[in-house]
Amino acid sequence: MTDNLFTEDQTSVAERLAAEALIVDVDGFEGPLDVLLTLSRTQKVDLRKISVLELARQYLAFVEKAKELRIELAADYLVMAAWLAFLKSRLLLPPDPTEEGPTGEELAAHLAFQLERLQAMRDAAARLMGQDRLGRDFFARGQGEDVTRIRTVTYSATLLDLMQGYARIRTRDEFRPFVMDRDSVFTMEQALDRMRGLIGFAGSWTDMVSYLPEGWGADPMRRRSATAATFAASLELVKEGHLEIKQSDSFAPIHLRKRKDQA
Amino acid sequence: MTDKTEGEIDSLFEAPPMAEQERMVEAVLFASAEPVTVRDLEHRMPHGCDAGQALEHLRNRYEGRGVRVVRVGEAWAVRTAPDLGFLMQKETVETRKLSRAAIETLAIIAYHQPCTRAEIEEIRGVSVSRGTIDQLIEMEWVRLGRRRMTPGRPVTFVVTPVFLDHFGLESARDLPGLKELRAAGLLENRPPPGSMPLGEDRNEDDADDGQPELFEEE
Amino acid sequence: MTDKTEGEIDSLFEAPPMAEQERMVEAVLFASAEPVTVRDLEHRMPHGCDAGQALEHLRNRYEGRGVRVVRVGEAWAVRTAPDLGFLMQKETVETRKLSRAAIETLAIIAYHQPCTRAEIEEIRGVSVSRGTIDQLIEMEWVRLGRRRMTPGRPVTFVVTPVFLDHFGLESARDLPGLKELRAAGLLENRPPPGSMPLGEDRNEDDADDGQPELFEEE
Repeated sequence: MTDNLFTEDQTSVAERLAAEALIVDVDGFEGPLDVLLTLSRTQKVDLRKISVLELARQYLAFVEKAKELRIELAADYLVMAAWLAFLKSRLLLPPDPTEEGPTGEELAAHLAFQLERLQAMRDAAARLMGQDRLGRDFFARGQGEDVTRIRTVTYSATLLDLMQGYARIRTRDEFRPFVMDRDSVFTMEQALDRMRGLIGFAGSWTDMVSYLPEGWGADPMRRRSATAATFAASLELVKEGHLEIKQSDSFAPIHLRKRKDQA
Repeated sequence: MTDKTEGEIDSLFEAPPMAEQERMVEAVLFASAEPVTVRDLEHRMPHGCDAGQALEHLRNRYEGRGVRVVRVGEAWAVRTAPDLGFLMQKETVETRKLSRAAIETLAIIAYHQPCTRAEIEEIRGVSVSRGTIDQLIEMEWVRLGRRRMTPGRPVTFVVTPVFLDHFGLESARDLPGLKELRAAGLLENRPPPGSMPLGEDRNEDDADDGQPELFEEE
Repeated sequence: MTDKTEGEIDSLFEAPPMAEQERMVEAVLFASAEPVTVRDLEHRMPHGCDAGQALEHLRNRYEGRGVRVVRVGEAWAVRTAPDLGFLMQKETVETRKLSRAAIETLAIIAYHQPCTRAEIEEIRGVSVSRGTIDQLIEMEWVRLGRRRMTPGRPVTFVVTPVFLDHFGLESARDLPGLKELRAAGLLENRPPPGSMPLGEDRNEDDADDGQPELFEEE
C-alpha cells in the first residue's frame, strides 16, 4: 500500500503527503532497509544511480519527523539513522588518509547494492508468484489411480541355519542317556512345587533340611541335589515374598518360616 | 466451423478448431477428480464446441496407448490400460527369518528324506504343527514324496529343486554329515564335562551309515 | 531349457519394445498425481527397460496436446497445458495466501539457495520470524539443505521438488530471471565493507562456492 503511495507521487504536495504517510505507516515497514528502499523511489532514478547522500538526508529527516510526532521508532531504525549520519559525514568530508576502514564511497556503494538486491528479490518474488501454477493454471491428475502395495513376505534361512538346526536335534539325541540319568537329580521346579505345598504350615522357624523330599537323604548324590534344589526354591519363594530365611552363622543350619503378613 | 457465413461477429464466437476442442477435453478429463459427462464438458468449453465429437477423436487417439478414454456410466474418464495394471502395483518384499521349528523340520526332511511326519516328530521329540510343513510347502522348499508302503500308507516329504537352489546344493546328499558338522564346530553344544560318559563316537557310524541309506530310497 | 542357445535365453529377458515401454511410462505417469522419478519408473517396469528414452518419446508425443509430460527436478509428471487453465476453474483449490514476508523469503531461498537464515535476514534487512520459514517448510516448498561449513555450521534452506512442481519449473535453474540476476551480480553475497549494521562477516569464498554447488545438486 505504501509502495503505491511512493511510486505515484508526482508533485511536491504529493511527496509531502507521501512523506507523512510514510511516517504514519512506520509500523507497516519491514525495517530500515524497507524504508530506505521506499525513500529511494522518490529519487526517480535507477537504483544504481541513487544518491546515497540524498537518501541519508531523507532518512534522517524521516527519523526527525518521527521524533517530532512522538512516534516511537524501534531501535534498529535509530541504529540505521546513526550509521547514515556517520556515512553522511564520511561522504561530505574529504577523506582522511590516516583513517582506517572502508571509505564513504565503499559504504555507500554497498548500501546501494543492498537496496538494489532487495528490490531485485521483490521483483523476482513477484515474477515467481506470477508463474503458471499447479492447481491454478495447470493441473495434476484429478483422480490418481492408487498404487496397490503388494506385500510379499519371503522367509530366509541359510545353509548354516539348516545345519545348525539339524546339529541341534542330533546332539539332543546324544544327550538322551544323560536325560535318563536324571533320576538322581531333584530339580528346582520339583522343589518349588513341593515347597509351595508345604510353606503354608511353616509358621515358625524350621530347618530347611526337614523340607527335603523323602528318600533323598540317604544317597549323598541325591541329597546334594535335593538340598541345592530346595535351597534355590527357598530363595525363589523369599523373592516372591512368601518365605523368610535366615542362617545364624557360616555353615549353620538354614531356617525357614512363612512370612508373617502372608495369609 | 470454417464455412460459417454469418459474418464477423459470429466468427468471434466461433468454436475453436476440433484439434483444440480435443485438447480441452483431454485436459478436463485428465484433471477432473470424477468422470465428466458430455454435458458438463460442453458447459465448460467455449460456446459452440462439440464435446461428443472431440471425445470420439480423443478416444481414437488413445487407442492402444498406455491410457484410454473410457465410459463410466454417462460420463467419461481417463484410465490406465488394463494390461498395464501390473505397473500400478508396488511390491514390497519383506524378509523374515524362518522359525526354529521350521528350520529343524526342514533339516530333518533334508537329511532324512523321504520322511513322514511321524518320523519328523520322533526325531524332533515334539509334535510338528501342520502350519510348519504347510509353510515349507508353500515356500516350495518341501513337497510331498511317495507314500510309505507301511500301514496307514503315510505321506512322505522330500525337498525340492527350489530348496537345493536356495541353499546352493547340487543334491541333498551334499549336505554335510554329522562328522563334518562336528569338524566345522557346529556341534559345539557338548554335554557338561564329566557329567556323563557320553561317547562322542557313539553316533558317528550311525550318522555316516544312516543317511546314505535314507537317501538311497529317493 | 538345457539346449537353448545364448540368443534364445537372452531374448527371454529382452526388454519390451520401445513403443511398449512408452505405453508403460504413459500409464504410470498418468496414474500418479505426484511426479515419478526415472528410477522409480524403471523399478516398476520390466527388467532392461530404458525409462529415460521412453520418456523422451512420450514427451514428444504429447507436444502441443491438452496435457504435457513435464520434468520436475529428477522426476516426471503429466500436467495439463497451462493455456487450458480456464477450463479447470472448478478444480482450482484456493491456495493459502502467503504473507509478503513469506513470499520474499521463498524467493530469496529459491534464488540464493542454499541460503542461511542470516543471509535471508541480510537481504531483507529484517529478522525472519520463525513462523515464516516453518510455513514454507510445512507447505513442502522449502526444506533443510546441508549445513554451511562456516563457524556455527548454520543450516541452509533449499527449495523442494514440490516447489518446482507447483511453479512449473524443471529445475531451480529455470527460475524466471535467474540469469539476469546473476549477471547483474545481485545473487552474490557481497560482504559489506568493514562492519555494517546490516551486514555480517561472512566467508566470501563460501558464498561463491555454495550457490553453483547447490544448483548442481537440485
